[in-house]
Amino acid sequence: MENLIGLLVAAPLLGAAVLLCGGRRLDRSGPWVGTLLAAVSFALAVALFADMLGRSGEERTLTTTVFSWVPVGGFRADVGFQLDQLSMTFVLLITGVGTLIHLYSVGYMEHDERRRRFFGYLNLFLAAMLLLVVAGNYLLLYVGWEGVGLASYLLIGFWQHKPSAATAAKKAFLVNRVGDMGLSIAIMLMFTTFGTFAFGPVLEGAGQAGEGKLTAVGLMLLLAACGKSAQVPLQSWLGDAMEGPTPVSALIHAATMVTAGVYLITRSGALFDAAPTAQTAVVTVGAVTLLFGAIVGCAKDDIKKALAGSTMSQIGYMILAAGLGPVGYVFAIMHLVTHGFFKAGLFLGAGSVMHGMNDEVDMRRYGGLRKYMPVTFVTFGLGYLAIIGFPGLSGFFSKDKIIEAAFAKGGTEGWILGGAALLGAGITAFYMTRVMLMTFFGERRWQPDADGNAPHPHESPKTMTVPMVILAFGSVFAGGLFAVNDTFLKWLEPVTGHAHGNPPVSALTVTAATMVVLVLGVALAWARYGRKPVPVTAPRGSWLTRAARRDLLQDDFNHIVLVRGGEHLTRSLVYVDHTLVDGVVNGTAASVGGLSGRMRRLQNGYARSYAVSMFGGAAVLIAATLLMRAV
Amino acid sequence: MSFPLLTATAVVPAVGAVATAAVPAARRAAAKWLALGFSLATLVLAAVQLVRFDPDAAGPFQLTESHAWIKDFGVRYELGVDGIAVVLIALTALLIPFIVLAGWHDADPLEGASPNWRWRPTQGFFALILMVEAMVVISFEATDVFLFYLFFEAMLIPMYFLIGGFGDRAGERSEEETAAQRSYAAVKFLLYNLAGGLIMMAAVIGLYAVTADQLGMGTFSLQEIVQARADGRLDLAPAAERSLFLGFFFAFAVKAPLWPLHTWLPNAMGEATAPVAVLITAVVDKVGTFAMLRFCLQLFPEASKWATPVIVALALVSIVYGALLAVGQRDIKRLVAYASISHFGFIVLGIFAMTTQGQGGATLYMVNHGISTAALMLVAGFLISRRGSRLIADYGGVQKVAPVLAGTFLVGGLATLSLPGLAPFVSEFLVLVGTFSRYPAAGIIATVGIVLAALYVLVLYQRTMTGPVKDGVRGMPDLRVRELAVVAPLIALLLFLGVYPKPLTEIIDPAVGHTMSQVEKSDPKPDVPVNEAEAAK
Amino acid sequence: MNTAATATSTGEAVQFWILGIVAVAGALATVLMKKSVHSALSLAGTMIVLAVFYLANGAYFLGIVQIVVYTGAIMMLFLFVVMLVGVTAADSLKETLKGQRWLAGLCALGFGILLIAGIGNASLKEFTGLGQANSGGNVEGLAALVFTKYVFAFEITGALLITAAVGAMVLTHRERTERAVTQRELAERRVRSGKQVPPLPAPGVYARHNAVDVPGLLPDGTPSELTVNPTLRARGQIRDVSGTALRELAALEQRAQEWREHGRSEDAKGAGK
Amino acid sequence: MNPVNYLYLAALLFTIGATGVLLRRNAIVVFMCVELMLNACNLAFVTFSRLHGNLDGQIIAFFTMVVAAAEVVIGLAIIVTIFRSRHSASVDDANLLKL
Repeated sequence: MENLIGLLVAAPLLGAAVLLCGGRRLDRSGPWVGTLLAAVSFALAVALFADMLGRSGEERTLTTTVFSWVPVGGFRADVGFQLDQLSMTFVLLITGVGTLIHLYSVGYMEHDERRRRFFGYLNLFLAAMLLLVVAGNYLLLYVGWEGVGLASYLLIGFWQHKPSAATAAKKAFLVNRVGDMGLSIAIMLMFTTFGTFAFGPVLEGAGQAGEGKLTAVGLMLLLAACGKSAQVPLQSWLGDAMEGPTPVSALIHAATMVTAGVYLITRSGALFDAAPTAQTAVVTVGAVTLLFGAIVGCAKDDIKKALAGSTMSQIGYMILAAGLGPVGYVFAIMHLVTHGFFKAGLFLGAGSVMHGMNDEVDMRRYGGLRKYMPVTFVTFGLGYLAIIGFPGLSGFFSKDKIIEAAFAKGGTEGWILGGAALLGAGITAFYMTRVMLMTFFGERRWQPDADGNAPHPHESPKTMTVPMVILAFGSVFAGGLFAVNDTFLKWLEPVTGHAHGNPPVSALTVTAATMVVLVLGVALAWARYGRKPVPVTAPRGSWLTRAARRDLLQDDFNHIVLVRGGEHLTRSLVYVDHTLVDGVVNGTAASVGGLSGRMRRLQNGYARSYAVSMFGGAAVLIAATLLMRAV
Repeated sequence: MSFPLLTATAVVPAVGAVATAAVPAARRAAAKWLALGFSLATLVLAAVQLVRFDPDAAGPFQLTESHAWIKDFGVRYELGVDGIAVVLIALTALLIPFIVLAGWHDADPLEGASPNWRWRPTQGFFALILMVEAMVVISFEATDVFLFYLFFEAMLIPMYFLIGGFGDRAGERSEEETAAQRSYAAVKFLLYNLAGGLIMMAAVIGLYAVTADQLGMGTFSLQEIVQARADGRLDLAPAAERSLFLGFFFAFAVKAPLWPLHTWLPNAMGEATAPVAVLITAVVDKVGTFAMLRFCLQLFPEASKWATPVIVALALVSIVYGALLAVGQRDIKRLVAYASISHFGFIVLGIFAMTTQGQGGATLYMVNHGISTAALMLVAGFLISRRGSRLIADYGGVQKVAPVLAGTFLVGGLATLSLPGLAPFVSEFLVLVGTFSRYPAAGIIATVGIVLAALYVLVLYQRTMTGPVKDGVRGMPDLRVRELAVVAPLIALLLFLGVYPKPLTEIIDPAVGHTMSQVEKSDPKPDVPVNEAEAAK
Repeated sequence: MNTAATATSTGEAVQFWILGIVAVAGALATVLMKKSVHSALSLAGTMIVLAVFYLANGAYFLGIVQIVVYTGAIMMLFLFVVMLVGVTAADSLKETLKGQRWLAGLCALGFGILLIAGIGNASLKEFTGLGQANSGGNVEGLAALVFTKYVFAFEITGALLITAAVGAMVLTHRERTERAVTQRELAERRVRSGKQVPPLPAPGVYARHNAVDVPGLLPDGTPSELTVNPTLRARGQIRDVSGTALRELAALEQRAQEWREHGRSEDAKGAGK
Repeated sequence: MNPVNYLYLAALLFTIGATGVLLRRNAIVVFMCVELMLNACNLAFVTFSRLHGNLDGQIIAFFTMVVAAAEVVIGLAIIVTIFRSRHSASVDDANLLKL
């Protein structure tokens, strides 16, 4: 069974290799090859899952060492895998959703002549993401971590001829690099602390290490998570990442990659449990981000950007939960999975809408699309209900638990966090309803574009709708499935451990509060976008709206401080290098030249002056000999 | 006595150089094939070395050869390789064929140049490359300080002519201007390295004087001196040892190059043709860092430890400074040059971190940096040869017209920013870990270099390869077979060494251990030691 | 007789002091004289003095050779060349190189002082005369040495002399590459060139001044360059006559005037009687 | 009087000759000064041979004269040729060494 894990990663990797080096002859068959290999790894995942269910809770963890990777002195990095319930969950999510989205892309990208490469990149992403979750030590995890970064770079910038896309890709990679810096420092700290960075020893030895070091490790891991999962303050890349093709946004920037941060924190739970300070930092980041994302989501008119904001905020929930420690891990992952379903579904829906509206993204130019694309409408609607946490749908269960856990933190801290989570739920309801209304309800608002061809909305082909339907099912039932007699909790508990928090108020009260907030949010949205028609051109809006449209000015801050500052720094450095460092040398050279120029005057070409020097020389010689004799 | 393998490895390219130079002017192609043949022969010999080398052998050096040379000054013709040298020799022998192949047309008569600039001595170009190879190889092999110094310096002569004699097509600039720039770069290269070399010579003589004074008979033999120090027959006064150390280190720091002695590199790499630039940064400069490991640390361990803080600081400056300047460059080749300065900072940092990971990583870094820079620079060279301009601003949207070129360029770039899965990542991480475990602050500062690396690589890629297609780029041909034959193996190697560097680390490890024992340093112990069994899990 | 003496005869001393001064004077003159001819002559003088000193030192053969070869042959050769080369601007003693004079003076002073100091502290109190060496006659003694001990050097110097002779011939011999120009052609060239078609004007103004060094006067009384030999002009040996000639003319006329008036009064007297 | 005085005289003459070489521009005069120096040497040699009581010094002086003769012949020939080509006997005019 163990060697299947390797295959799990190898299959999509092979696909990537074949598709990227295959050359033009694969242009037609390429998409199907990619999809097939994704399906293969999904099949493998299922097989492993079945095998895992076969065994009892404790020995479900599979660890295997393929080969010794970098053995230098005391530094032993192996290519080894660890597959336990936690990673299994991810593997299933990744391969499952991944396969569906491959399928979807077959239809979505069929008119793009570079689609072979697109699928190559998708497979590359799958491989890297799988490596990330099945890695047996932090260094290998780091490999996957950067691998997904690369894949997302390639995919965001897939339409490279668009400068905006290229820039967005670069931005994403750079911001992620900052996070990766955190991860690598964390790994170094582990090495100096434990002499290794394999999961087993590190997590077991966590107790013995000094809290100071653990806090440092925790903060560094948090930094990494922030980068990958688009959490404040490293969230700025996610919005621009929407430049990529929609399937990419669905797979990478909604369902899987962005949740890697949650995985990292949950995986390193033992470290965080021993470092309360780090945990506080984590929950703070989570709470801030979930509000931040939600607020941004409310203001965006670009449907994908709105969804991106929502992604941010949902991941904020997960991080918050993960920061709560054993109380929250399970629910973090649970929300992650359900979110994987409905957010992927929502993005695919959005993609389908754009597909039908020839790539129009401005929701103010949609309206009343439910007539034109029923399937999309239904699936999108279900996803919508799921995300706002409509009772009975998956979002309801997972999110509700998180809010409870937040309250359960206890003390003012608990109240603040819980309040934030609750508020977040309300805002979620508001902006999702807004998206829903602006897109599918109201009267049609699109008109012919510059070169006069009006979009004529139509339903998308089967390859696109089928995955949407499947994902819709997931977003409806997954939550319930997990929730009934705590299946999911029992499944994960051996790995993450679990502690029942006792909220200051009863669970029912929390749920009720959530419902109230939810209704308020929906009602408010209806009042603003349902009752009266939506203006095609965005109104100026309040200062908050304007700020939110600009990602709460966070981008401007980056631009002014980092980009401008950096440019000035490099320019001045170039100048310094040229004038100062090089100038010193050239100055020396020049002075030597001048000196020799003067010396040259002695060679005036007059035999007589040469004779003088000879004569003087002779005199000196005599003097020398006399002195020699004298002494 | 057995077959003198080391001598052969150095002699073959030297003979090749002579033979190539002797080819009559009319038969240009013949000269090229001859050069390629000899470089491949050298590669075979280097491979034999790698096979015959036994990592677990007792002594520090293997395949040794030793003959009296200049008796009166105790100069011996002493060759020998340790794990570090043998790997670097392999790298050199591996890169030269690619350099020859990549420079196939770099010395042909210039089309479209005015008559007095058209002719270029093709035979000379390839002969010089082989000559450089021979000298580099022997300076990797020499265990006699004098012998090493001889070739360390002699290397400058062919390099000087390679830089000053052959450059890119003038492009927008006039031939006169290009020629002027070239000779400026060549002279700068020569002067910098000569200055370093002369100071080193003083130190070499000083070393001889000290040994002659204390051992009765002066010697240059590394092993002998190390041995004498070990059993206390030779003991240097701190002041003397430090000054000697500085003398050696200065020369190597110029060669490496370390901030602030770096400014010759961008000029040289900018003006020389891409293959020659690769020769400079991937092959010749390695001698400098290698010599730090072999001579500075082993001859003057105390002084090395004494100087470590300063050198680490300089290395950090190089890392960050080089990266920042790379970001600020407008010229592709100069950008790569500054990137190399940053990387050399990493290598020096690893060497002077005085940890197994640091030094092992540094050695591995030399190899990987050689390969990755070769990949990036050669592709850049192909790009430049197509457009006839080195300015980043002249390119754009290349990936649209030449996807393969763009792809290989990206891979080279990703290797330069040390993406996991490609070879440089392993070495860079080792260096970082090694540094961090001794100087955490330095480790963290160096990590900033990672981010900056991503910045300059991606900016370069974005500006040249993506976006709308520029006029000069339109209709640019994709990589030709010859060019692909150069790039593909390099990329394959990058991938392989990224996934499975064990073969190299196994050879390097014992040598590094030996060096560490010379310096009497051992790795810092972790706070919470976890037993190996668990670690292996 | 071979006893180490410490002093020479008083006669020789007197001779040394007198002739020594003459020699130094000659040497200085050689260096300082403006005209090379004078230098050559003063050098010859010095050499003769030296010859006398040779004789006084018992080098009879060399003394004679000195007079015959040096003063007789070499110096004459010098004079020949001086005549060949004639007078050039080089003869001026004005120094053209900056600081040359100071440096030369300084070096010379230092050199001389050091040399003399050197000789001074060499212990040469007494000397063995040449009595014994010259016992068989000076020339025979030299001959014995030249043909035995120094025979090789002798042969080689012979070769040297021959080489020198040949060399001199080679150097000074000028191959006539083009045919000699005939009188006719010269005349034609002169006419074609157009300036100074008639022969150059003769020197001299009046019958009383027709020496070669007296330039002819132009109508306005200024001397004409053409009428005197360029060499004389270069040497500055031209007698400037323009002024005197005019003055003499004026004087003559005045005298003539006086004579006329005087003569007239005489007549008047005579008529008065 | 001690014959050493001859040596002093020789030194004096030699110095004067050297100074002449340095000061005069006319090649012929320069040459004469060289001759003067040679003669000074000869005087020294002759004096030495007297001091030591053997004839070797005189032999050397003799050879010096021979060589001097040869040298003069060639030297003057050169001067004449130079004068022919450049119409000047000034050593400063033969300054092609000058950059």
